[in-house]
Order: sequence, then C-alpha cells, then structure tokens
Amino acid sequence: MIVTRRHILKLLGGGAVGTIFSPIPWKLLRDSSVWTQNWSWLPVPQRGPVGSAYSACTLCPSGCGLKVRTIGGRPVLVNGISNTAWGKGGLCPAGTAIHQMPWHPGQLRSVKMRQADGRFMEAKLDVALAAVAAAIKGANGTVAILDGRPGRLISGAYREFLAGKGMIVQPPSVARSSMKVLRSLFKEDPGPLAIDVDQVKAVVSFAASVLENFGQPGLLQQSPKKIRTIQFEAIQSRTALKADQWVPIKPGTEREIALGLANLLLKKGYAANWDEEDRTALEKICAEWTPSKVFATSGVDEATLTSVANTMEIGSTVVVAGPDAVGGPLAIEAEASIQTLNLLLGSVGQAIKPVKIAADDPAFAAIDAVETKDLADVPAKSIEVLIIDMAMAGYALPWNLLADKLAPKALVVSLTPVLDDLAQHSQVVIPTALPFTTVQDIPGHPDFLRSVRMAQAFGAPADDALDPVDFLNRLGKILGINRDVTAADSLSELIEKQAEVLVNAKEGVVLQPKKDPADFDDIDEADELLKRFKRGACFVAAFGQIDTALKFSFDSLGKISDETKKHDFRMQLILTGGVERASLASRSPILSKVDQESGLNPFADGAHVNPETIANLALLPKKRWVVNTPEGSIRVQIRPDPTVPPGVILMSGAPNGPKPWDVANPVELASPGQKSWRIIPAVIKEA
Amino acid sequence: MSRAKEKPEGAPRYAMTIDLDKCTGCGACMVACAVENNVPPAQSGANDRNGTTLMRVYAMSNKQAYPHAKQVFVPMTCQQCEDPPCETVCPQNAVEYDWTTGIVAQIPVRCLGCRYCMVACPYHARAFNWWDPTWPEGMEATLNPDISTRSRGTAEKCNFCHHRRQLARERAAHEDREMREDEYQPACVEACPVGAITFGNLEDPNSAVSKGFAKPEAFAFVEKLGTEPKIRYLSSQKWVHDMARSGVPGKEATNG
Amino acid sequence: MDKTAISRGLQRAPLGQFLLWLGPWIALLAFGVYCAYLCLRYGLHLTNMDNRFAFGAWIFLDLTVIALGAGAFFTGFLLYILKRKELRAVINSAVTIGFICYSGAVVILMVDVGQPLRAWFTFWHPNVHSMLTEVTFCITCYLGVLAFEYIPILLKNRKLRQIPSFLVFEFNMHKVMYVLAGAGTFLSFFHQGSLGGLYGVLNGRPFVYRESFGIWPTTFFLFIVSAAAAGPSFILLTTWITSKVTKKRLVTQEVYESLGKISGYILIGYVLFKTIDTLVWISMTAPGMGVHPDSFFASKPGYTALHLLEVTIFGFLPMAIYMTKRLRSQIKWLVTAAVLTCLGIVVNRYILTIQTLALPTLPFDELLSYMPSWQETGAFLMVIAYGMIVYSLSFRYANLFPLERELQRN
Amino acid sequence: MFPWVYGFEWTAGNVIFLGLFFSVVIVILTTVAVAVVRSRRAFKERRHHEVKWESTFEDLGSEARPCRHQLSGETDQRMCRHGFECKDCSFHKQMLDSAYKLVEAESDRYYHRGHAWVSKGDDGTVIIGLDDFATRIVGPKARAKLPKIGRMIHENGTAWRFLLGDESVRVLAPVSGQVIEHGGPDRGWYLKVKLLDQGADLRHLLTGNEVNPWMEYEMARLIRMIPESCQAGLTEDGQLVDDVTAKCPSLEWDLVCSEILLEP
Repeated sequence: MIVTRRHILKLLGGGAVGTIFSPIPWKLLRDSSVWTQNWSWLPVPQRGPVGSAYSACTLCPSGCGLKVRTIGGRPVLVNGISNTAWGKGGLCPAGTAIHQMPWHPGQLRSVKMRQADGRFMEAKLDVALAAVAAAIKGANGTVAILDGRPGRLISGAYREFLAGKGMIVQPPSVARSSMKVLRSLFKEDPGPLAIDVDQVKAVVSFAASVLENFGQPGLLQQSPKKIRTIQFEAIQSRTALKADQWVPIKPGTEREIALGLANLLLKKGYAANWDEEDRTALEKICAEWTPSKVFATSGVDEATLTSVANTMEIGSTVVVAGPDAVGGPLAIEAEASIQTLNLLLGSVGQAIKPVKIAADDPAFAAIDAVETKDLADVPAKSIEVLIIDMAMAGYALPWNLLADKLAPKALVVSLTPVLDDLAQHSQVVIPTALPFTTVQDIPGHPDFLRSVRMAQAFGAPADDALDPVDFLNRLGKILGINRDVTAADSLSELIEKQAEVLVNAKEGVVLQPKKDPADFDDIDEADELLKRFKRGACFVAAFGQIDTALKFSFDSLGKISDETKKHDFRMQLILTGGVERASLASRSPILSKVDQESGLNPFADGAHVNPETIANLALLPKKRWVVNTPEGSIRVQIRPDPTVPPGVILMSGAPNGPKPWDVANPVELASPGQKSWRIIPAVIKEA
Repeated sequence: MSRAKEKPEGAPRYAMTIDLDKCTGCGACMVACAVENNVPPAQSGANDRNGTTLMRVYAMSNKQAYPHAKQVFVPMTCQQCEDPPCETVCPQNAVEYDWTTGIVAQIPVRCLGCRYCMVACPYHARAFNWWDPTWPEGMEATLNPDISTRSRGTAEKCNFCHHRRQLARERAAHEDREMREDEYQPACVEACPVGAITFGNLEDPNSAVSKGFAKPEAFAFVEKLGTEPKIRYLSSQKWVHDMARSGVPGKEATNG
Repeated sequence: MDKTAISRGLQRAPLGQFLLWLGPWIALLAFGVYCAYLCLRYGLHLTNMDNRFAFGAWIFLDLTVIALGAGAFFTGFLLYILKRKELRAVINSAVTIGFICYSGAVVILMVDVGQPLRAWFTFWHPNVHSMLTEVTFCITCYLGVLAFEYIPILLKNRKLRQIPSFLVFEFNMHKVMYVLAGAGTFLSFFHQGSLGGLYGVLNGRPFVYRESFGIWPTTFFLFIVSAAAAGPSFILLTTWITSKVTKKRLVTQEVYESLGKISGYILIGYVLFKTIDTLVWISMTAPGMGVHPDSFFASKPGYTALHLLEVTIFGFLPMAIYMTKRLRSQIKWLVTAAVLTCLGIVVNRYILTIQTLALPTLPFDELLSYMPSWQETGAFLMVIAYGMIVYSLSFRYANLFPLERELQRN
Repeated sequence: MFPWVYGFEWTAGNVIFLGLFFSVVIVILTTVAVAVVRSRRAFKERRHHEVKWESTFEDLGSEARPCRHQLSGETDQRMCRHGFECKDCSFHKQMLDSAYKLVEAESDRYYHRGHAWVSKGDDGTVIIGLDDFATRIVGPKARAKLPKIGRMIHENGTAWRFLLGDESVRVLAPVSGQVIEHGGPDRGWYLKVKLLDQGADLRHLLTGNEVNPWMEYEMARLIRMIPESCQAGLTEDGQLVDDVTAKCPSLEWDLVCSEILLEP
C-alpha cells in the first residue's frame, strides 16, 4: 500500500489517544511526585549514634559552659549548662551557634606577611618567625604583648617569654574592669576580687550591660531571688530598657553622678567607720558635687539621685561600670569614682570578696617578673615589637589607640583565627585555631570569680593554625633561649600542669553539671580533675577574707586625665554593638539570621539620630551624609530614631556594621588623644 | 470550618507564653530555632523580608521620643492558632491542624509554593524558601537528623519542634514509662537565656502555660481577628497591651 | 502559499509587513521566556517578592488578565444562551482573547509558584475549603472548554477547511457549541467568583475580609459582576483597536453599542453592590476585627483612596456614558467608557492584591512597598507578547470577525 | 480527588465539590465526543459532502442565496435555508401545490446555482457542463482539473476544479454519479456521468423560464462586484463579452469566480 500523509496523521493521532489510556501518564505523574519530593540536590542530614559532650565557650570572657549534642561524633546542637558557678545556663546567639565555627567564612588558612606594597602575601611559618625574632633581637625599644584576656595559661607563658625582654599591655577595657579598678583604690592590693552573685540584692550599673552580657547571659534575670537593677545610661540600651529603673543621663557624666551619689552617701554617714583621713580625702573630692550641680551637669534631678542613694543597701548592693563592649570603656577617673561607691556601701567583703589563688598556678607565672601596663599608660611611640593576642577579649580596640604607641617601623604581629581589624594593620599574621576547634583553658569572667574550665576541641583547626605555646617555643629557639620558654610543648600540657597545682592546693570546689559540687577530698589526682573538666566541670577558687584595716587612695578620682583636643565637633558619636559583636571571629554562619535576616543587629543600618536633631540640622534623608570625627569620616545613612538622645549620633561600632566603609571599622573613629572613646566628638556633613 | 476528625480524649494541646518584660531581644531563640530545624544561613542578598526565620524577634516601640521612648522585643513565630487562617486556604491540604497535639502541622513535601498561606497569616509567621537551601561546604555535617531539609519553593513555619516530642516519647517508651511534659521543650524555649518563654500543655490546668494564660498580663496580638492563637505574650506595661489591641498606644478600635 | 491560507475576500497586509509587525513581539517573547527560565532555574528570589509580599505582580496580573478574559464566557453566554445574535460578529474574537488570557494566566502561574511540578497535587489532595482549589479546578476545566471553542475557529481556516474531516468536525462542534458555552459560563461564574473569594475569606487581613453569604464572601459576587462588566468592554476595546490598527471595519456600530449597553447595565449593578459592600466593611466588618478604619488610610494618605476612584471614575462614569443613548452612539465615547471600565478592573484587582499586602496587620508593622524585578516583569511581558502573536496570527489566518467580508464589500 | 486516594474523606464538602466537578467534566467530554461521533458517522454514511456543502452554504453571503421563487417573482425577497435542496423545502412544496406551473422549456438543460448545467442522455447518463456566464468569468487562462474516469462525484460536492494562478476554484456538482468520460482543453470542459440512481429527480435545479431571471440576477450580482471604472463594455445585449477578465485586469477575478461559483 502507499503510505500517505493521512496515514501518518492517523498513526500520530491514534498514538496520542492511545498513550492517554496507557499506564505511561500515570507512571509519569507518580514519578514526578516522588521526584519533586526528594530533590537529589537537597542535603540529607546524616544519621548516627546520638551522644553528648561538654565544652566551654571561648567567644568572650564569660566562658559559658556548653553541653553539645553529637550525632556520630558530629556536634549538631549546643546548649548552656545550668547549675554551674554563676551562670544559669543561658547562652548568647553566638554561643548557641559556636559549633558552626569551623565553617567561619573569614577563617585564616595560612601565615600572612605584609609586602612592601602593603598587600598581604602567604608566607612560610619559619620565615615569619625569623622576621619576628630578628625584630625582637634588634629592638632597643619595648617588646610588648597585648594580652586581651589575662588569667589564661598562655598569659603566664607570655610573661615567662617576656621576662627581662618586655612588657604585657592590657587593652583599656580589660585594665578597667570594675574589679581591677576597685583593687586600684586600695593602698595595698587586696589581690583579685570577685562579685559573689548569691550575696547581691541590687545592682547599680553605669552603662554596664548587666541584663545582657554580665557574665553568662541572663545571669541576673535567672537568679532565684529578684535582683533589683538601676541603670545610669545616656542611651536607651537593652539593659536600660529592661532595668527596674533607667536614669537617662547626659553622655559622659558618669563620674559626676557617681561623685554626687558618694556625696549623698557620705552625708548619710556611710563612711563613719572609715579611717579619718580616707574619709576626709573623699569628702574633699565629693563636696563640690551637690545634687544641684550634678543636675546641672548630668541632667539627673535631685529627687532621682536621692531615691537611688536611699535604695542602695549596705553590703548587698553592687555598683558596676562596663560600657558597651564596642563603644569602649569609661575614662579611668569615672570608673574610679563609680567603684568608690562600692567602698562606701561596704560591699567589699560581703558581695565582693577576694579570691584565693594557688601560688604556683602557671596562669599567674612570672606575675612580678614582667611589667603589666594599661595601654593608655604606655608612652607614645615606645613599642618596637607588638604581639597582639586579643583572644576574643569581648571588647573592640580601635587600632589608632595602638598606632599611637608604636615606634616608627615597629613590627606588629597578630595571633588570630580570622583577619580581624587589628590583624589587618599588622605586618605578620599567624593563624590560630578557631574557637571550638581546639582544647583551651577558660579563666572565667574577670569580674566574677577565679574559675577554670576546659574547652574541648570539635572538628579540626585550619592546617596552618598554630598553638600559641608552640609559637612561643619556636620563637624562643630562634632567639637562642635554650630551655622551652614555657616549659611545655602545648597548651594541653600546661592544662595538665595547672590541674596538678589545683589538686595539690586543695582550695576551692569543682562544680559539675547535674551533680553536687565536689571538693578536693574526692578529687585527689590531676587526671581525675582533668576527666571532670572533660565532663563539663568547672573549678571555682575559694573566697578569702578582706583585711578591714586596708587603706584607700582616691588620687585617681580627682584629676581629669583627658587632654581633650580643640575641635568644633558639636555632636557626640556613641558606638554600640555588644560583647558578642566585638569580634568578627565570633560570628559563625547561622548568625546571619540575626545580623542579616532580622532587625536585631543594633544600629547596623546606619547613623541613628533624633528626629528633632535631624530637623534642626536639616539632615534630609534623601541626601548622602558622612560622620566626621577628629580621626576620620564614615559614609552613613541617616535613620530618624526618636529613642536617641538629641545631639547624639548612635551607630554600630561592630565590625559588621554599616557599609561601605570609609574606615576599616567604625571604632577607628575614636581619638587616641582620649583615654575613653565612649563618646566621640563628631559632626554630620554632606557627602 | 467543618473538621473531619475530632479531638481524641486526653490529648494535649501545646501552647506557649512569652514574657516581653524579660525578653532582651538577643536573638538566641532565632539562632537555636534555625540550628534545630536545619535552616540554612542567609543567602547573599537575603534580608529581613525574604530570609527564612521561623522564629523572628521584632522590636515594638511606644512611638514616644527620648527619654519617654519605650520598646519591647516581640519574638514572633507560628501562633499555632486554634482556627488557623492558613489551614483553610491551602489548596492541597499541606497545612493540617493536628488534633492529637493542637499543633498546626506543615507538610513541606505536599506544598506547591503558592504562598496563599503566607498571605493569609496575619502574624507573618511563615517563611518561603526563595533560594535553594545551601550550606557552606561541609557544614551539612552539623544538620539535625531528626528533621529533613526543605526544598526551594515551599513554605514553612514553626511546628513547636514537633520532632522533639517524637524523640521524647520514644525515649520514654524505651524506658517504658509515660513522657513527662517537661521532656518535650522546643529549641527556642531551651535557648532563651532569660527564661522568657514557657511551653507546655494547655489541657493541664497546673502547667506553667495554663497559669500564664490565666494571668492578667497575658494577651495575644490582634486578638479580635478570632484566630485564637495558642501563644500568649505577657507584659506588665499598659501601652504594650494597647498596641497589641489596636496598633496605637492608648487607643482601642471601637466596634462601629 | 501564505495568500491562499487567508480566507477569500479578506484584505490582509502582505506577508513581509506582517512579519515586520510580529518581529518585535517575537523578540519580546524570547526575552520573556528567558526571564521565566531564570525564575524557574535560580528560584523566585529573583522576582523581588518576599515573605511579606508573598503574592506579587503575578497574582495581580493573573486576576486582571482573567477578569478581562471574561469577555469570552460572557459573550458566549449572551450569544448561545440568551441568543443575542448580533454578538456573532465578535464571538470568534472573544473566544480567541479568552483563550489567550487564560492560557497566559496559567503559564505565569506555573512560573510563579515554587514547585510547578507539584501543581497537580491540588487535584490529588484537594482541600475543598480553599478558594484556590475552586479556582484551580474551574480554570483548568475552562481552559479546556476554551480550547474546544477555539479549535473550530482555526479549522475554518481556508487551507484547513480543505481537509474534509476538519470541516465536518468543525461543523458538528458548532452544532453543540451552546453546551460548551453553558458549561463555560458555569465554570467562569465559579472561578471569577473564587478569585474574589481568594481575598474575601482572609480573616487575617481586615483590609480585604468581607462578610459572607453562605460560604462565599461578598468579593466572590463582586468579582463575578465586575468581570461580566469588564468582559464586553474589553471585547469592545480590542475590536476597536484591531480595526484601528488594521484600518478596517470589522463590526457594525450596532455591535459596539450593544456591547456597551450590556457593560453599562452590569456596571449599574456593580457600582451599587460595591458601594454597599464598602460601607458595610468600613462601618461594621473592619471595626469588628478590632481595626479602626482610619488605620487603613492613615499609613500613607491617598494611597488607599483609590477605593473611591474605583467606584466613581472607573465605575459610575463609564456606566453613565454607556447608559446615555446620545453618547453611546458615538464610538469615541464608547471607547472612553470601555477604557475606564477596564482600568476599573485593574484598579480593583490592584487594591485587593497589592494594597492588602502593603498594609500592616501587626502593631509594629510598617507600610510595605514592593516593586517587581525585571525578571518578574519580563515573565509577564512574555504573556503579553504571546497574546499579541496568537491574536495576530488568528486575525490573519482565521476569520475572527465574520462580518468583516461583507462590511468591506459594500 | 478519588475515594481511594490517601487522605480522602467522605465529607459533605468533598462530595458536593467533586460531584459538581466531575459532572462538568463529563458534560464537556460527552459534548466533544458527540461531535466526534457525528463526524465519523457522516463519513461512514458518505454524507460528508452534504455536511461540507451545508457548512459552505452557511458561509455564503445572503445575496448569493436567493430562493428560486424570489427569482421567478412569485414571492418577494427570500433567502434559501436548505442549501438549494428544494426537494426537502416545505415552502417549495407549498408553491408547487399552488397555481404555479413550471413551463418546460425547449432546451433540456437544468442549471445548478453553482452555474453547472445538466443535460439528460437517454442511457441514464448525463452531461455536466459549465454555463457560458461562468466560463467567461473563469476566463480562457484557467486550467481545469477534471476527476479521473471512474471517480464518483457527489451532488453539491466538487465536480472539478479550475486553477487560476496559485488560486483554485471548484465547480459544484449538480448530481451524484460516476464519471465515465470527460472533455479536455480541445473539446471543452464537460463530464459524462452515470447517475447514482436512475430517475434521480432534478427538481433542485433551475430550468425553463426560471433560468433567465436567475441569469439576470447573477449578472446584477456580478456587476455589483465590479467597480464602475471597468463596468463599461463588459456586456453586449445582456450577455457577457468574451474574455471579460481582460477588460478589468485590476480586479481579483479569482475572488469573483469564487463568489459566482459559490465557494467562500
């Protein structure tokens, strides 16, 4: 037969109709449904034996205890441990996601050295170390190590290394932690002091974030008994929002208010049992700060001031200061004035106690052999070699404060897991292990109590990541120090040493999750203690007694140390951000939920200014603006925000703050001239 | 609407109270939620409007100026409505009210991504997977095996970490005993550092939530819509209540 | 070859010129297809929609397009059921436009849902309480009906009719067309309504929630009426535009007028219902949901005042024009009214879809803004281009306006 | 969707909704099915020519469809609705019963409205030709495409086609039958056809005194199609001149052809 077009059409048509009634379409439907319900490219979570492990958070000095849920040994969930020394088991968002640290986008994977042209190039470790050693050898100025978190075992190692060679430098935020300043008010040092939260009934805070990151998050809120909080703060921080009483003050008038309060307390005879000359000394300083004068300077009226003074109970009220971790500390005299209140309230000895420390604790080795200075007290242009280990101090440190102290052609070495702001200014960058990827000792929060924990390692550190101890040893060898400078090969070895010491000293207790505290009668071996450390235990040193005969010295209250530059910046720039944002290194990937996908990243969206101020200065939101300070300028978007005090520019100082940058990091807008960059003179100009 | 099934005898109804006086807006709940539920990190270009945040903390202000300005942080998540607007609108039953728990269940594999449910929800509690879920190389290792990952183009929302209930019950069955209510706690509750969130069975008059619901400080957002949410917020501040009711501090909408 | 495919006696532009006209549209189509590909391949984040604006341009345009496509069912209904014979002059065009609108809408839908391959789940696990289910079912069926109505028009093409089986089939289809018209009407009533119901039922959104009769909110009925009103107007408009573009008389003035009159009558009803509905909503429904009516209009003054325009300028005005004999007899007025009516539909759908999502529901919400991305826009342009191409081809090769031949002869 | 699909519930909502849905679907499908079945039947019963003619007839312009009784002046304006099939036209019957008498003419030619004529042979065969009027319009250049010997032609179906350039126009067959002989370019266009049924009545065709009025009518129709400009000299004493097509080259004659030969 002849096949015509008609035949072919018939065939096709018939075929089409036929297929509909064949099983093919149904099969297709079924398969497509199955297919669309498990796309091949969707990751399927791996199963495995469920387990749990303990560790501790190294993202900030609070050193919260961690309980880690593991699947086949892989950490999948992190929770805080309850019932430890002071924390009630809360974690900040960063801590909650610490198990993702190994995937930190900014992780450093190799040693870097700055070239002549200013760019970083990968380098061999030996080359880098040789360069550092050479610089140290050739140095006729100071060799310094910036220790962001004293009290660690490595801090001891640093001192041993520097013995006879240089000094330890402390960032202001550390040097001025409330307890440190309090110690400085005694004629002779009562030794380390710590707050005993169980004794505290009320907290009077000067801009300290006591309801956010005061030690472990939620510490005060979770305490079994209600702790009353009073907040003196210029801006409406979250603590200010949540405090039982928020007393708004003019920015930078903390010292005056503190002295005003002291004046009232003195009049109420709080210092009656003091030594005569101490009292008169203080009275001389406070006398001028009458309520009316305080009101004039700080805007806090008499009624409020007196009511606060009246609520301060002897012994159980603690006064703390600790302005924003990114915004910088208060000026030293302000801190001192504030701590004076603790003396007046007699909290020292009751809610604040000295801590006993074992004599040969390696964390405190060579404590007298090496000089330790507050960065602010380091003479300008004096440092020739600076080794930076901010170690997640939980505070930002403006580079220009450091730069001021460096001699020309100084060598700056950074030990850091990520290329953070300070590292970007260094000549040599040595990668260290990211938090959670290495064993580490946790000295605990400076303001609370001398405690020791151990952070377990999960996941592997970057290949080139260097153990700081190893760094010191290698450096020592090159410098021809014949013995191992730290008398240990690694941090874990030091940890064992410390365990030995603690067990022998038999002081303090070991608190363990979900168990009763154990003392050193049942823990008689270092190994036992280490085993408990691995199970999340926390050593807490015993409290000692304060010698009531101690004398005070109030020199630091009187003199105003800030030599404020001449400038015509009529506004005040206040940076904020909080402890967990102080370092880039603490932001693991999932924190983008908070930073990027919600409005919670405080003030990250630009410069917040009071609408009135905007109206007065005619800052049209359409235009593009820059914030100018004596140190530099940064392009910003103006955000009208009625919660901001008039005349104040409030913005995030956190490294992940507003972009694009004019300076690497907003905290660099701080002026080195001032000891505090809490309030930065600034002005808004058109871009 | 007419329901096919009815509530089994003695079945729990899970509910939550969130204390706005306590919440500091730290965002730990958001992170814990994302970690627990295998939500990927934000894609580049994602923002607070298109990101996947099953739990999202908003700031609510009293619209006053410094120093009278006040703010509370409002953790918003699926309100597990008794009469969920999202359930009736889903064309293919991908949203189901689970009568054995009172949880509004979302079935991602059945969702075609029409997003009608998201339009229907007045609480913006639902998120859509605008991107393919991707994790940094190797980070899949940290995924939680108790819950599967959702594909791009599907809507999702909080389900009170329902899988945790399954686990807790299995554990209890293994030790052959009844599951204690406190064994089943969603990730956000566990993570909140200030203990602002309480969770439990509303059917049990002695449970913390039942007591919380009874408190005078308890309120729900846009109550008058009649969705009967099973999340109550607690606040001692009057302006918060006013705002929640009418969106205007100190002003309540009059009926007609 | 091309010439012999054009029915005898119809003046059509030479092939070259026709291709020149198609060129840009084809280019646009290509671009649109590319945009659609991007959305399907890389995900919907490219559309600028987000969790708060989960329904974006697509749903707004779908609703509009389908409302305008209502001309197909309504003309069919009038012609085959109510025997308005004069409408035979436009029925083919109406069916074609209907087919284009609906098929286009479905295409866009498939691009803008997250998992197009799961679309058929709706048939498998239907939730009959969802308006969207109603819409899906009806639109799918009605698209089928339209296809069956459109095929005969193609079979009438001069070349195809040479094939006896085609012609015979066309002939028999024609004989049963009134049944399809009936079914089409039934389906259209439902899905036009359900599209309105889609929003009317949202008790989470006081701005659109409406009281309901039985299981259907008032928007259900308002949509049917408005679509019925807009349909004929759109046919009027398209016919007029086509005759302007091709410089031909396609239908008699009488046909224009009767289309206008029909639109007019329905508009009367619409304006009436809409006014009552709005008053009830503003004075009872919304306050009953704890929302002060002011708050709808407070967030951005004037933004939601469109409400009023819709009923007046886009509702009452065209109605008046249609209803006055003197104006109706002049094509320019008819066209003006038609344009207004169609704009009315656009505005109404815009208010329902976009403004609803822009307005806050929670006390700490802001008024949101939304601008579709170029990919999203492109995907819609794809449908426009597709429509233009299909209509142009149909106009050239199929006899869309049966009267054209005679009108041009004398 | 179906009771056996997982998760289906016999709720009122489901039953009503799906019930409605399925009924509508069934209605639509049956409707289409009906159309298909009817078409198939038409083919089986070889009626597709009729159907085709019916469809064509519907598309004819009104003035191409005058009733024969209008032409003969018995009634005023009347449009044919039966495809010129007077056999089954009640009006025709009624007219026949009335006084009307058909005057048999001397010529034995019967004219179809498509301008094909039939003349009966005595041996049950007929000759089918195209009348002069149409022939002239078709013009000399046209080539005819005649059916093969032995092919069936069907009443109102295509008898043969003329090819005018790339256009083509068909001649309607006035009767059904088998082609047994046909003419050619030399012998003129005609078909000799053996009638399908002997004694087929040719009542649907015009004859005798009906013819002239019809011719006049057609002439008038033709003139209406031709622009004034070239109307002059088309006719001599009521007859078209030879090669009219040449007289008005600008005109689309194929279109005129199709009009006259009733092919829209």
